[in-house]
Amino acid sequence: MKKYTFTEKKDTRSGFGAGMHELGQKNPNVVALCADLVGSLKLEPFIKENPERFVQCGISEANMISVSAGLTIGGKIPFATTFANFATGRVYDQIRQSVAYSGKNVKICASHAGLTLGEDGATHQILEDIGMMKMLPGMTVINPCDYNQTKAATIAIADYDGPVYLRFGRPVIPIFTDADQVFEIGKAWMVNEGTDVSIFATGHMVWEAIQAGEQLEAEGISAEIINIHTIKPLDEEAILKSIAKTRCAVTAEEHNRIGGLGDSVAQVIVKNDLVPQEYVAVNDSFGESGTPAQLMEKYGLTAADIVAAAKRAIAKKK
Amino acid sequence: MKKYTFTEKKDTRSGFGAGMHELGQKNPNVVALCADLVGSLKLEPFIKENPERFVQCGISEANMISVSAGLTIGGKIPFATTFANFATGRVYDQIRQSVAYSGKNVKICASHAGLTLGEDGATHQILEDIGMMKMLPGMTVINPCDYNQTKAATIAIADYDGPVYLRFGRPVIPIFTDADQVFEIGKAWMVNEGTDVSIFATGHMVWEAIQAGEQLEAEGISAEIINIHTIKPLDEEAILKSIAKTRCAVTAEEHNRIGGLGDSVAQVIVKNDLVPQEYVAVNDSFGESGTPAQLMEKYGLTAADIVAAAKRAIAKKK
Amino acid sequence: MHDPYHDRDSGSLIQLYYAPIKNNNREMEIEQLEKVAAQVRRDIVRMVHGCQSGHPGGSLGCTDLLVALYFERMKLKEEDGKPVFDMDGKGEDLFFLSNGHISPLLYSVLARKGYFPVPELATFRKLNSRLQGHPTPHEHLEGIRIASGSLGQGMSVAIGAALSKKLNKDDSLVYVLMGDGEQQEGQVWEAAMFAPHHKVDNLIAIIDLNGQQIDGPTAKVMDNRDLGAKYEAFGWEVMEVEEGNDMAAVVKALYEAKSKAGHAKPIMILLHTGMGYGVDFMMGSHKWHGVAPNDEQLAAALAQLEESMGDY
Amino acid sequence: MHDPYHDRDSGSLIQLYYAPIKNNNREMEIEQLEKVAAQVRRDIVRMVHGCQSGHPGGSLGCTDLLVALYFERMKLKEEDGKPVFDMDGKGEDLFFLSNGHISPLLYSVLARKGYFPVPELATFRKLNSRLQGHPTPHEHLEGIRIASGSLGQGMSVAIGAALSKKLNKDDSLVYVLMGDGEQQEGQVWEAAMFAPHHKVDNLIAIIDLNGQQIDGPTAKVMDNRDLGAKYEAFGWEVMEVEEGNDMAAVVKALYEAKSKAGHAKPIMILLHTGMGYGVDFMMGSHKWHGVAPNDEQLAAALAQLEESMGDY
Ligand SMILES: Cc1ncc(C[n+]2csc(CCOP(=O)(O)OP(=O)(O)O)c2C)c(N)n1
Ligand SMILES: Cc1ncc(C[n+]2csc(CCOP(=O)(O)OP(=O)(O)O)c2C)c(N)n1
Ligand SMILES: [Mg+2]
Ligand SMILES: [Mg+2]
Repeated sequence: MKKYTFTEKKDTRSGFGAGMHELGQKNPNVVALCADLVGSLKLEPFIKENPERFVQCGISEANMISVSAGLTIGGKIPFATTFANFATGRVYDQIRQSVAYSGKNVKICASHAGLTLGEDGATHQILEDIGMMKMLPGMTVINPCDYNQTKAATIAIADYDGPVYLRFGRPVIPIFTDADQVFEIGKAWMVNEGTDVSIFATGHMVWEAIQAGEQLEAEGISAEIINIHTIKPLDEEAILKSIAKTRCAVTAEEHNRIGGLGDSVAQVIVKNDLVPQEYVAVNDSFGESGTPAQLMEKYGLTAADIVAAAKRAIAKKK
Repeated sequence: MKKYTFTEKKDTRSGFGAGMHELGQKNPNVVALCADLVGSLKLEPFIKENPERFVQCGISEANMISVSAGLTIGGKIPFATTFANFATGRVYDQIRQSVAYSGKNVKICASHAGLTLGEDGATHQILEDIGMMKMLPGMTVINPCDYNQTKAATIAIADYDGPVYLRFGRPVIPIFTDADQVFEIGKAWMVNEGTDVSIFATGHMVWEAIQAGEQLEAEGISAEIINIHTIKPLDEEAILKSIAKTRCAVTAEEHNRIGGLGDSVAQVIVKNDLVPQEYVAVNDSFGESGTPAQLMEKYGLTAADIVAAAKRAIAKKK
Repeated sequence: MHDPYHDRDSGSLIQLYYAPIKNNNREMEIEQLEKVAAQVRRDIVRMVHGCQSGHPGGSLGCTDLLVALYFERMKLKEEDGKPVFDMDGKGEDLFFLSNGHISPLLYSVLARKGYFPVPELATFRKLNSRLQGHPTPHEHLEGIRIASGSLGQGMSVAIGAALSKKLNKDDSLVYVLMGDGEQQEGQVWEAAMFAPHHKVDNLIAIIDLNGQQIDGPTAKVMDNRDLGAKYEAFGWEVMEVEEGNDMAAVVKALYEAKSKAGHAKPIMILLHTGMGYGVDFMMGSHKWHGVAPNDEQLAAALAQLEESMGDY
Repeated sequence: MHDPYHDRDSGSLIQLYYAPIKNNNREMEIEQLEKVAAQVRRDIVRMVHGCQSGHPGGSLGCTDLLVALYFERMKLKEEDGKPVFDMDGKGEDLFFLSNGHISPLLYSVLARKGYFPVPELATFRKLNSRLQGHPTPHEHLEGIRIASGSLGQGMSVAIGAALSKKLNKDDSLVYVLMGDGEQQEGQVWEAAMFAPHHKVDNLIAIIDLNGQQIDGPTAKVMDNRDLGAKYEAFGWEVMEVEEGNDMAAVVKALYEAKSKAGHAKPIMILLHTGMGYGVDFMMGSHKWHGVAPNDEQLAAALAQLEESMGDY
């Protein structure tokens, strides 16, 4: 089993900001838009160097999405940014018509996804954004696992021609992937090979999964850990290959149990290869105020929850 | 096997209109709202008799949803009505905050769901509404199968205290359920018992499932057909009982394959009892203009598609 | 900035239009545009009749505007006298239809202008057609750059395209048409606030002020009152055109609007039209917002409209 | 309809307020309200300090308004001198907070008024608290009728509640507070169009005109210009109050607003406030929109605010 360590913790939104900074320098077509949340999205370095390529939209998210769609006409690559709730649920119809159905090269970049934005509470803690975005035909849905991967994904999506939803967050979390990684859209990343259970994790739950993997190893259980950073298109091949070996699955995500990665994997399973699956996700409830760590624990999103789920899954194997 | 016949075809939205008409007479707290689509929603009889309890909102769906939430304060039971696309994707954040999270007694009633609105095309043909609404904690999601059931559901939800999404449509389809039925929220309806395959259908796909059941019977295959009119809360017990017997499942819905009834059933399966499942649904694409019948055929939503899916599911049984 | 008298659009139906109101050629030119408009109106009623669905009312009302735009006003990329479509539309004027339900009008104008074969109009709203109920680039129909149909989004899209032009140092213009009922959508007012703030002065927006929407007169359904006062309060340069179905008045208004471009403000034309204009029994009522004529009604309608360019 | 001088609200802090400006009692009464406001401001800075998050700026700026509303102006259901909360709020005035981020203000006012125990303020934004980051009825906190936090929705909710009152023949009023940055949300303008059309004249809306939002001055981020002209163009009765942090001026304005109720138009008060008002180093800058003071800053802030009702 590979060991993962970290020296530093950072928020994934800062990885986005760093990626935008780099994109600003190397791709003259990249335009950033924001709805009165420049600081939260870490856009300052981009704006400082490219003031003419930043569009402040004020608190008008619907307009921002459709303006982005318009900007693609003429060859711009708009990155429309705000909190995940306002980047999806507030503007779903706009994304659907002006971006997805119109096939526009818009990157919807969403910070503060999930519970771990913390104290602001449930009105801001969207747990349904992955579900919404993955239902849109043609939409690519990416949820990277740490600062470095978020930065790499930000840069990668500028080169991909098509609508993308990129999700990241506010809490500081370990950086454990390579700084110089190349992000490959749609290709699951084998974090650790194993034989007893497949853990499919996304976002910062990948780190929790790694922790869980170590605990399981200590108990003599070999967990295969796969980072599903791209939820759509889903790397079904990687999933099927893994469960063919381990014969049971756990999915781990900071999202509602309904509609997220778990259901994407379940669909693959019931169609192709029947193995028991356990969900680590928020159990169909709204979140609440609290610190990220408190919320992860209260809502069952820790390494310990993954360990328990893995054992349940293994116990259900035929 | 029970035989179902019909003498008449009607659109389910007219069932809604009839239900509203009746509610207008018997429940003084019911208020109807609409966003410039009174005729499409069949609200004229209600409005004629209760003009003071109708609120025309114009083409302002977001405002309509939040006004509805406000109306509950003081004891009103608002029925907010428009096309399914504008009743969900256009106003998701409003529903989320002012209705679902606030726990308000608002009924969101959506016509023209799915492909079968026909000629207007993809911008209007929402195939993701069930997925969106079922991700909201506390939301009840109902998709009745014919005129009579829609009418009964409309009346039933007025007596239930909590947020409801009621989905119906434009095409005229056979009326095959009882005119005097009592609609029980959350209780799946056993349409036909069988032993070889479970067909879980919702909305007007139930009629297609019945047709499929007859064709299968002619080929010596016994299909159990269950009407999942309530997608949330899901009648997991009915599903588990059925698959325990048949050992394979088909789901049939006029919705994207991603995020709908199919994924709800898959989640039950992977967690509880592993049986192969086949999806009859739109294969992650937008719709297009055409007649309802043409679209049902092109997008694989006919009885024949269910028959084929059933056979595939049976072939996968261990 | 833009001088309306020195940026003649190449390849338009009429060779020159130097606009001094009493120019002798002018009346002839207007007459030709009117002929195009009559044919487009024929197309519209035939299209909605052909599939027994769609929206004739708004389409007929805005015909003069769209014909004036595409056949006279807009600078369009052409080769050998035929328009050439590419998505980016650099160096040419762009038009966006926000009230996508009046698609038959747009399709007819695009086909008659030469973007795609006129016979394709017969596929409108039918299975496997590129002429979807509401316009979409999803089916790669030449001339369409964005999907519309869900109301309220088009002005924002047009603003984005206008900003793109500014970034590209492209001084052509962006036009967008909206409905008056559509003004009830909040997103329209987000865009209305945005455009003056960002000095989007290469944008000419037009509202089809027909006073009608699906459930009845706009004043009854949801009165949006004096839209001119509203847009002025939001910081727009507002023009009101009383005769939106008089070709000469429309062309003149479009010249005037263009002369106002480049002066730090977006431009709004409130265009008074008659819903169903050109077909007597369809005129002035919301009843024909989205209803197709039957055979008899079609015949009655066609009898009022000159077949000037040959029916498809 | 409503006579502001003959509908005294029972159980308010001050027994009577017959408003002739020079009444001798008045200054004393205003002084008492100011004392409440000082305590509320103490609560606000202590709450955001306690959890090291939340929004002091807007909260401090709107303190005078909310104290005036809850302690003087609103007709509230009470028993034995204590407010009684029920969700339907029939027969009482209702208040909705659309800019939900200034929750510390609302929580403090509700607690100080007696809706729930003052010590519960210490749980603000902490795990398992009823005092969520943004107000919500989800946790059954007395005094909260709707969730807010996602901006732009509150005026629509208030309109719904006002319509409900009309249907119930309940002639009490509905108040709603919004931010000025929040005016950039399109839904606000849907509501702005709706209320005059439906003659929602039992609604008094207030905009916190502090000229600031997260990314800077509103005029720079997305200029929404003369909001008075906008609301007038939308059909509202508009009042502008220059001194939104002067308790006497606020109370007077609320009387005046109430006197305008029942005249077929919704009422809008543009309330000029200072973001961070009452704590010198927080005043007038967007920097304190959503930042918590550290220990030192807390001490400096508290030194400027009288502890008039006892800290929690
Ligand atoms: C967001 C949205 N809501 C509702 C509709 C349904 N709808 C289509 S056209 C229309 C009326 C539009 O009125 P107006 O803009 O005045 O156009 P006109 O009827 O004059 O052509 C409505 C409500 C829609 N297409 N999009
Ligand atoms: C729909 C939505 N978009 C964005 C935000 C994030 N946000 C919270 S407060 C705020 C600024 C609000 O400005 P204003 O209304 O002027 O309030 P003030 O800063 O003056 O308190 C923003 C953008 C939000 N809460 N809701
Ligand atoms: Mg109109
Ligand atoms: Mg402000």
